[in-house]
Amino acid sequence: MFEVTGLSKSFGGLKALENLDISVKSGEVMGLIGPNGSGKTTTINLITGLLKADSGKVQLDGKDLTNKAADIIAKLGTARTFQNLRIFSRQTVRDNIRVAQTTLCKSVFSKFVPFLTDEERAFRSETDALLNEFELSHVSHKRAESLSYGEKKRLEMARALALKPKILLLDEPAAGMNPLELDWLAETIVGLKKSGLAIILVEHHMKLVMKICDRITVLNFGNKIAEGNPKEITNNKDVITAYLGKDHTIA
Amino acid sequence: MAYYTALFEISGLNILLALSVFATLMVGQFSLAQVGFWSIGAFVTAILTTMHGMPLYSALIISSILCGFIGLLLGYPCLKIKGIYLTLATVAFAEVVRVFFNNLNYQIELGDRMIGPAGALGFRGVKVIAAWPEIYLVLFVIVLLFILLASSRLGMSINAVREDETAAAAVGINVTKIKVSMFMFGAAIAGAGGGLYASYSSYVLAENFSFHMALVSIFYVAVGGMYTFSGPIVGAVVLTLLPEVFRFAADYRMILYGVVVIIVVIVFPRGIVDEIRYRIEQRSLRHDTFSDNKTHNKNKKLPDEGIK
Amino acid sequence: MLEIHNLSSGYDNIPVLKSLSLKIDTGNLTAVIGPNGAGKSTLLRTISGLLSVSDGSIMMDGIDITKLRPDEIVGLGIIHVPEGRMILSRLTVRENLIMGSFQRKDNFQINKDFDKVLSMFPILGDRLTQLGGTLSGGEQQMLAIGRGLMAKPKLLMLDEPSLGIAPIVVEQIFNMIKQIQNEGVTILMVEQNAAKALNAASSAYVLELGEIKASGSAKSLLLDDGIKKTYLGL
Amino acid sequence: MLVLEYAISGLLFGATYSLVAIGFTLIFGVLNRFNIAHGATLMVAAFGGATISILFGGKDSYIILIAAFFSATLIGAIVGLIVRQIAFAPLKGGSELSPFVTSAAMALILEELFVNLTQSVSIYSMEVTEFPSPLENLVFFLGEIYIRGAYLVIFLMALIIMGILHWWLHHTKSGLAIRCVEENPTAAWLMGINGNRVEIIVFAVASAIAGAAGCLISVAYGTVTPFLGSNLLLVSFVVLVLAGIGSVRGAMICGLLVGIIETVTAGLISAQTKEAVLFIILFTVLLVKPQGIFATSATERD
Repeated sequence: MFEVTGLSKSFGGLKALENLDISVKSGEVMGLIGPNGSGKTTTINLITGLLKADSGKVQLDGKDLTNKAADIIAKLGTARTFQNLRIFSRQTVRDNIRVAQTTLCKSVFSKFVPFLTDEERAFRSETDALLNEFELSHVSHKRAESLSYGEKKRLEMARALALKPKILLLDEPAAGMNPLELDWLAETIVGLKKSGLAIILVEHHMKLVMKICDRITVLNFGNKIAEGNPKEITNNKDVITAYLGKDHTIA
Repeated sequence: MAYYTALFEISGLNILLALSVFATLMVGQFSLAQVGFWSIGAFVTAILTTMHGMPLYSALIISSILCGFIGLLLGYPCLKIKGIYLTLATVAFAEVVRVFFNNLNYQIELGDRMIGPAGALGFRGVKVIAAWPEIYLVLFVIVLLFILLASSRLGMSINAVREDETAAAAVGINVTKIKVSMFMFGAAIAGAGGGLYASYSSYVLAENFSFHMALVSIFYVAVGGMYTFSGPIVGAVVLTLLPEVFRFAADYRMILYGVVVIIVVIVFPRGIVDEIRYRIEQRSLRHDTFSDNKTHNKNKKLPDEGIK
Repeated sequence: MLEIHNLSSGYDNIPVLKSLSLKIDTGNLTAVIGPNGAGKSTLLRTISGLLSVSDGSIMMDGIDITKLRPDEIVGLGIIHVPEGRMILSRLTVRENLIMGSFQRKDNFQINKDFDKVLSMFPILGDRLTQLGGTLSGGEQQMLAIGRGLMAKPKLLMLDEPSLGIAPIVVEQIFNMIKQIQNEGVTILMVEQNAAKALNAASSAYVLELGEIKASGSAKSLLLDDGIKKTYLGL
Repeated sequence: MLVLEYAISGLLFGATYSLVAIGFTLIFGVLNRFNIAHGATLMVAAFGGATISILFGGKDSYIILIAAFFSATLIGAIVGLIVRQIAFAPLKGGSELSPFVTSAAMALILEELFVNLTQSVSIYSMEVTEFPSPLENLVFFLGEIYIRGAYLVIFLMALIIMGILHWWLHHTKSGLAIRCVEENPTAAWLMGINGNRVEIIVFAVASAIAGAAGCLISVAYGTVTPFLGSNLLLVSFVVLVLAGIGSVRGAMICGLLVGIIETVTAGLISAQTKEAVLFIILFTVLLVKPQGIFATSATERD
């Protein structure tokens, strides 16, 4: 169970996020939507430790994550992707995934020495499995910078999963994807959800959000203005106003 | 023969300097402090071996540990400083070290004469106990460490930190620890290198470890390559031999040297080794669908900030 | 006035606009609406030359501007008031406005335009010696538009003029935009606030994922159910 | 009393540090890159000035001195443009290391060139080349305080240059364009400002100022050496950090401050300590307030 309570953040005088509560169970996809500047990415950055919250709490299975360092939060089971792709572009695809496994190393040997220990063997098969699942096996030896945009997006997700997280935060995974890739993305997210992962999905692509989210939280100007299942959200007056503007003249 | 041996030895020393710059650059820190550590290593080793009769390797180990520790003291606060400011802080450090040793008077009577650092006159008569075998033994050990780094998960983490600190932290890498460790590692290499230099050259003068030398140490890395450790090695060797090749130009050979550095950096922006490696990779990717030919002609004219 | 034909562009390897065509008539207020991430800002950045075109062409009054530099495009009278306003915070309000007329040489006319901008946005007149960074969001938006007007635009491109601004001020700004149009300036406006934009515009395009989903007169789009679908993903 | 005398001559001489640092900071502001060859540019210009003075008997003539000053300024601008063309223009993207290295190599080339020239050209001398000027023996007394005429002149000249620069940056369109590019290159392009042209103008102006500073400094010293520039470069690092990189106004004030600190420590303690004191200050400021002590929130850059 992943829980955020009373999370607030302001930059200068501007309140970027006010008193946000969200909770996600394992095996659930929570959509986080809202117009530009509504505080979605701020939320993700607060949860993952890139920003320090002014107040509020973040908990994962009872463990407190609030304002911990980003690497500690990652180790405790929170993985994320970024709005603007942040893969390690000079490293190979395989190494991008392997680097994420480093935190899981129990033996010092796997960290410092490139010998093939049992642990290393286990990691290797996990890497292969991830490469397979994300259709990256054929490019596993290539530097990540040479991948196509869609492949890079997949690699970023695979890397996040290599951490074996309990909760996955996806920041606009659909941006720039073509329809085929979108279908693949929807399928993958649903698959991950079925495997018991909790997922928070920040996304502009509403069709995708409505299709795969169990629940949706809508932010506007840093405040939660609605929460509910896709149907409830699309019929919510406040949400329509937030998205389309004040005059309700649009059919 | 002696001439070639000397070249070989100086190349080895310069490789150590280059590797020490590279070690900090591996985590994206662009440091001009290595000359300062080099200077500390040189004086400390000279004092230990010449004035206190310590064997070479013990003195080298003490020098590197000391430099590593100073690197820790310097590296921690420097984490707060980024980019160009960090570079300036490292310049300041190196300059303070230079001024310190330029004013250090610590002499003891040994036999019939006074020996030790004599302020601006430097330290004359350092015991000469290092030649190519010692230099290359130390170099071998350090290169071995780099090889281990390059193929281990730790090395991957280091590369990750260099490429994107935020993303590195997001996959659970302790960025602070890695950056400080690499800063220490670089300092320790310089400490050993400086010690070897002192024991090789017999005369240590603080003025020699100047801003000018710091710039040259950066040349090694920029010319050789800044992504894999073989780069700085190649760079140091090339730039050590270059003035010798240009002997025909007599007094103007250092100008030619400068010209070559500029040309190499323009033609091989990643450094010789990494640029060649990169081009080979690109060639093998040529058949891919990538829109290389559609590079953004307009963006090129814009400053970096223009295209976010 | 402006004709875009099969335009594709984006950032690095990320394609954003996909073979997009549109046309802006002289004197019109054209709105481009669409949800976040549709490529609206990318469209403006491409027209103004900040982003390069990977395919297609942009013609302004019969001149091909596809490969021109941003400053050359400004010289042709296409003025882009960017998203986030990009007020120069270390320059005073007066300096910001003056720099809007950077390429103009007709000093007499510049002074007249300066007075005109101040009469349109009187609040700026009170703030002339303040640094740009000290203005409120609404004031900055007015300054950004005022700065654009100082360039004597033929085509004024506004990127999200309502973003992050209090509703009352948004009202004011939209009135100003109408007034600017009435004075003969062609306007291309990109807006997330679809209802506001469609009420102000004469014609409009709906953008989604870098492609045009619908176009026509603003009135007809206001009555179109498809827009709501585009925005809310029904 | 002695302290006051040191402080005054430090203040007067410090104005040249301000000039050097201003040029450096202007280039950084627009390019976001350090021009390591800035010091070497200054040195070449100073040699240019010295040459005019030596050839035309500048020892007694103020007119020759003025001619030397303007030639140095012009030479500075030309060398600056050459540096830009060779060390900055050909670099596309790439790492931040590249322009650092190319400009440092440029500095090396210029220095070596003049080391050789001083050895082979007869009007120069191998160690230190003289810069004859009529100001050498000019001395004023302010009560009991001794002030060198040369210092007073360079101070006034520096103030005039800074005054003109300040006026240009704040009251002309071309000057304002530079401040626009400095703050937000994208906004500047959208206002119709050609960023590339601004870059060229900035290089020319900043290097011209460096040339002027080089001439003033070597007039004050009475000599010029090929290594004049690299020492001043290090001093201008200190000025820059105190001022906050990119802040022209800060550089003006901090140059004077550094001049005072330097002369007072050198006078009261020793010439050796002055460098240490400066760099310890530099280091401390970087750790405590990396954006510079004179930086306001509006001038902070990331």
